[in-house]
Amino acid sequence: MSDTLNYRQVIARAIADEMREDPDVFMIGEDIGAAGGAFKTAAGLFEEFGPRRVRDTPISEQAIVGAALGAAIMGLRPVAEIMFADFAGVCYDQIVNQVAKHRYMTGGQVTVPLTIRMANGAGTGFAAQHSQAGENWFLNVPGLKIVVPATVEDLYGLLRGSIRDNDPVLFFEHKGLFSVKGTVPTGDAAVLPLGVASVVREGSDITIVATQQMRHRSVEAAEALAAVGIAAEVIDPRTLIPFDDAAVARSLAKTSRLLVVQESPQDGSWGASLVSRMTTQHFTLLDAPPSLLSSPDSPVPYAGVLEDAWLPSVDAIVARAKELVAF
Amino acid sequence: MSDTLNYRQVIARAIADEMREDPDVFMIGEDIGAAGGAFKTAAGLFEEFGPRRVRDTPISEQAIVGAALGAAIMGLRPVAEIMFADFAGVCYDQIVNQVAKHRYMTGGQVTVPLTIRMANGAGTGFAAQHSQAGENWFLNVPGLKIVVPATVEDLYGLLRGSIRDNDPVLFFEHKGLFSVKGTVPTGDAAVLPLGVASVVREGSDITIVATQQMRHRSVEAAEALAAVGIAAEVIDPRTLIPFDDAAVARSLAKTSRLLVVQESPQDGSWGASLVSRMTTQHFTLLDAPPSLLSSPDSPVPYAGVLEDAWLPSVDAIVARAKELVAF
Amino acid sequence: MTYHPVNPTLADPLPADALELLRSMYEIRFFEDEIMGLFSQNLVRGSTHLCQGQEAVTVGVCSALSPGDTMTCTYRGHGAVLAMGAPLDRAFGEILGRAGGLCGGKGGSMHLADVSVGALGSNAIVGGHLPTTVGAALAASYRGTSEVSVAFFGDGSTNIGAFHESLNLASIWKLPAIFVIENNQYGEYSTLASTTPIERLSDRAASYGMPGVFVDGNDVIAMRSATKTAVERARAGEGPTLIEADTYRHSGHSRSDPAKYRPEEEVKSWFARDPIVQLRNAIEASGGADAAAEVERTAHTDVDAARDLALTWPEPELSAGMEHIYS
Amino acid sequence: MTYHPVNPTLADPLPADALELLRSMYEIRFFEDEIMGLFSQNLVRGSTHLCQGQEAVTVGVCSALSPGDTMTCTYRGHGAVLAMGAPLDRAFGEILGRAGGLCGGKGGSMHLADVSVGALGSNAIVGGHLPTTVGAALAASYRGTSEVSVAFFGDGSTNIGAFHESLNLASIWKLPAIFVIENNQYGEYSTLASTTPIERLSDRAASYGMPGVFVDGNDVIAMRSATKTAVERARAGEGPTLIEADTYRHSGHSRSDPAKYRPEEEVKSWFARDPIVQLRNAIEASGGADAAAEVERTAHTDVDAARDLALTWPEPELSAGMEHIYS
Ligand SMILES: Cc1ncc(C[n+]2csc(CCOP(=O)(O)OP(=O)(O)O)c2C)c(N)n1
Ligand SMILES: Cc1ncc(C[n+]2csc(CCOP(=O)(O)OP(=O)(O)O)c2C)c(N)n1
Ligand SMILES: [Mg+2]
Ligand SMILES: [Mg+2]
Repeated sequence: MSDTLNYRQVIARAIADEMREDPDVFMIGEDIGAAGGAFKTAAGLFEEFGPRRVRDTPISEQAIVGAALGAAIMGLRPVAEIMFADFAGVCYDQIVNQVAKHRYMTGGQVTVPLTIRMANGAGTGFAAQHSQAGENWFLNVPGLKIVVPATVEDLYGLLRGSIRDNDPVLFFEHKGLFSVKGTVPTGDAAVLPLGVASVVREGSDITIVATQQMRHRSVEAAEALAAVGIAAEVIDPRTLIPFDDAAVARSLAKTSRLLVVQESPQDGSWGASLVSRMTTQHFTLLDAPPSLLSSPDSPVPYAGVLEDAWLPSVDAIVARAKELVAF
Repeated sequence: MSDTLNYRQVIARAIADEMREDPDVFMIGEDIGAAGGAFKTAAGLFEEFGPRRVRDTPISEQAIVGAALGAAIMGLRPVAEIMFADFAGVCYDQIVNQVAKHRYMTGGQVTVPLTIRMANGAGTGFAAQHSQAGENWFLNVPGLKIVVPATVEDLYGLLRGSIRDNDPVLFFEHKGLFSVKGTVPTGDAAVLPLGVASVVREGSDITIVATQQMRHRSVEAAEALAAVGIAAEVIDPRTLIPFDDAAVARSLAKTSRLLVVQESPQDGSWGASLVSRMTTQHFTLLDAPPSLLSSPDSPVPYAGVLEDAWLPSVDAIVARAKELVAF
Repeated sequence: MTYHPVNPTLADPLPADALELLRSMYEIRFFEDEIMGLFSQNLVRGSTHLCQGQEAVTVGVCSALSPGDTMTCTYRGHGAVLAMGAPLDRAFGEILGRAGGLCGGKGGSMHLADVSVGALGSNAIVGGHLPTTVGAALAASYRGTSEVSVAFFGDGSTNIGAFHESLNLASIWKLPAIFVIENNQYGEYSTLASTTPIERLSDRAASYGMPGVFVDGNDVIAMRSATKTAVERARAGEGPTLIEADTYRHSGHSRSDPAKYRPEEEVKSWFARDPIVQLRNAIEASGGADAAAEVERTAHTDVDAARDLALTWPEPELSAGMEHIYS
Repeated sequence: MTYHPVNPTLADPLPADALELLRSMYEIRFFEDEIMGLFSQNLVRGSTHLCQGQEAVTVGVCSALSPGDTMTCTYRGHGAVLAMGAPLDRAFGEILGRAGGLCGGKGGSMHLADVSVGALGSNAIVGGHLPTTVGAALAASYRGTSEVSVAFFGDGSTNIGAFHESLNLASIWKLPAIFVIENNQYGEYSTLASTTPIERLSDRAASYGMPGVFVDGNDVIAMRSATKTAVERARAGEGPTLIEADTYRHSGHSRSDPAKYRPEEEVKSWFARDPIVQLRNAIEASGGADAAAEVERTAHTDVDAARDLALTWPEPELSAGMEHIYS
């Protein structure tokens, strides 16, 4: 049995399925109750589970994340919502200094089964403080897991997998993908483990690694490349920590060309980190320089022409891939 | 005329020299007044400049950084102190969403001549919440400059250069280097521009890039390597944003081997970013895989044996360099 | 501190510039009508947050300020920025993402700024700008000049950490800051009572040893009068004031919110107290009917003309995306 | 809310377990004497923050708790963790960085935790643990069980954002949390008056609609009594309480602070009110002189034995550094 839903809708579906199975799972966040969330990603949950399990908070992200941490330590499985990933800035200490380290600092006395969901990314005209690729703020902080689903199936399976995970998971839902549709199988089989990449499209000429919005653009680019005889393999890592390096290395063994596409500046990004890992650990697999197609080093601008230019386009991916294959 | 001072002492010297020259420069932070700062890095400033220009604050880093931002917009040149870099977590929003973006979001209506100083790094037994390499939290945020001095001369010159800079500068003072000594030339000639690497030691067999504590260990390693006939060039970029890529590329043209040494995990680090930039832009310069010698993916542990093992050692640098040269 | 009756009010003889206040409120009202229109034509990106119904707050407060005084506000900031004197056409231009916009199209609806009139920036992070206003006030205090700085923010924003830190710092340093709560009774969709365990937000002033004033926010004269008292106090070096303006937003939180969650009776009673209608009635009662009608008419014409002009402006050049990141 | 006299106090007949309280305070006092000794032998790393002089606060509060109740505290947390019942030897072991330490040597002095007795964690970020206590209280409320959670923190910590957010959230949800300010009159080196514009910190409770109680923090019976009232309230579902304990730290902020900034008279008067001496006097006055002397003696012996035992424990295996990051 399966349903067709969009990316936005499947969020509530995944949470509801976990909440039905496990009474320790609850939600905490701003306007997630009767309002169903700023993006309606919690629609229906309040009606089904009530105010005890779907908890509307004041505007106080430090308290939200920290309360979720305290509850997780005590054995519950909170699903906290930070409305936009950018707002992780106001609770950054709680995430990196408290949530990420509590287990370690106590020498393993506790586990922290906590999921923090955030709306991510650019492309929707929300400007510099509501459009960032939040995943890159947390890469250097051991203790966190980071999930970046691009499809309905992955979102469903990974969100359930994250809630079941006994470690803190930062779960990024891309605002630009809310209307992407997909088919949701019901049942536990759909639950996905963290740390397994998805080979979205096979190919032998070049390996393109991309997440979320850029994964979709990369698939489009791969189609265009196919038309000119270039077989691109598109890999979506789906989780950044842990990262399925082996999947990329396997692909490079075939293609020997690496193109990473991301919607953020280069420095401190997951893409740069991947390029670094692949070149330090799999240098001899590469027959051409690795390539990292990124956004320019600027905040996200508001105007449509500027924001469009800020995001790597399908054309830019195609062009970069051609260059690389021609190297 | 010059003085011998240590790294800890030269901080106050640099600030005092700027404060004497420019009445718009002032300090804001916790316990920096009569107490002279938690590390005594502000010793003497309160006595010379008084409470108007050396401003003790409540424990409220968001207000400290934000007030510095507001004052900078109004044309002053605040030098804010965040006691430990780790505490940047509690004011991360102010740094990344406000300070870094204010100029951009207003379309250039203001400049933000603001310096934020923080004590950085591991090795002194302060454990997980007081030992992080804070620079890696900010790499993905355009609008900030990042300075990581390793010596007395660099600290002096770059701190003055940062205060004079019209953009926001995050200035990291490494706790492990407080007792390092050096000679401070007085006068404007000592002021250093941001974005120029220092070639600490020349060599033709391998390029070692390292900052702060790891720069000193790398120099020690280079000496050991010299004894076995390996000529290592040691480069200290001194600023991470802007980064003097050209200096590294110049060196690679000689050595064709890159070893980056850093005291943090790999993902999201400046070292991984450098490896990525060098391999994507200067691939053909490399005759061996680039190498990134980092700390393991864990928080900083307290126990001495564990923290020592967490930090890349001189021996580890030597061993890695030998491997690389033998490739 | 509870209810502080503030005089004069609309019940008293009108001030000489009553028509100016009316004009300013009409401009904001019509400006936002047009923004809604442009939104539905897909000419505005992201989201937009109207302040219709709250015009008396910003117009009343800003009419008590002098040249050189500054102001920060939220994403719901069209009114505040216009009340400071930003030109209508460039405000339209910004929201339309045009090169001639206040911020060159890089800010958009949530980031209007016109530093030339003291509008230092609109912030999209709840509470994020309060520290900036503290800093602007600090600059005046530091220089010994007399400018005050006002921060506007919502009722929901009084629960976030930056509010607490900002008021505390401003008070301990007796800075010339004025904190104005636009209490429109709701956060995004949450009632005040559901997020805040006290009724009178101005009572929170007691925690910071500053006066807290509760004012009818739909009475422009009362708002101005309360602000004048706060301004005098600020300029006299006696420190900040917290003003709670009791008001209501006419529409939903943002363009995507039909605001169905509000009881019909409540909406009705607030619409009956429309701040513009109230001032206009008072003006008409004192014989100014014709003049008021003329003000309404010209405000309408001016807004339309400004909109039309802005619509002729080009989009930004692509190169603008990389300008104003650094100085 | 101002001074709330709390009964019974030391002036009244002593409770049956007075000797237990005395013993607990002596253990903390002697424990920290030993820590200082170990520090000067270079056996303790980083810094350490003694709570000597403040023992009545933690012992009084924790003696009012029941099994299952939880507690979070600061880097000045030796007393709180021991008062909850953590074993002396493993506390020594942790600060010595030994494998047998409470946290396996990974936490150190600033991060003592013994979750088995409800000591959820000591935090080195000012204010960082208040949200955790909110979460632990939330867990009880969620499950409908009766545990309360206490957070200890300093006077200076009442100015940071996390304090505000935590008290607000705990109050709006009527959570069984107790917030205990250990007002020892100073931040690091700053007096309360220099950072905080009000005199009675417990007055801040009014901002959150919760009771604020001001208690003689050197009177262990008064502390227990005030806590009992708060515990009853919490277990009855009536919500949190803010308790301000008036106390004094006998030494400087940390081992590097000789605390020269304190007026001699002030130090003298507080030492005259040493909480241990006061309780002992009361016990002696009621005929318990011998028993008290015996308690002192055995506390001393036990502390010494625990220290000696911990000193025999090995340092952690290097592999431990990579354990407990994830589950
Ligand atoms: C730190 C942060 N958290 C959450 C949001 C999302 N958000 C935007 S507006 C808003 C409600 C704000 O309510 P209030 O302060 O009353 O202002 P109003 O919108 O009513 O003017 C929220 C939660 C945000 N922008 N920033
Ligand atoms: C967010 C943050 N800012 C600053 C510090 C540095 N710091 C450690 S203790 C301290 C003073 C705290 O004073 P108080 O809250 O009164 O506690 P006390 O040390 O007196 O027990 C400061 C500023 C910190 N640890 N965390
Ligand atoms: Mg509101
Ligand atoms: Mg204190």
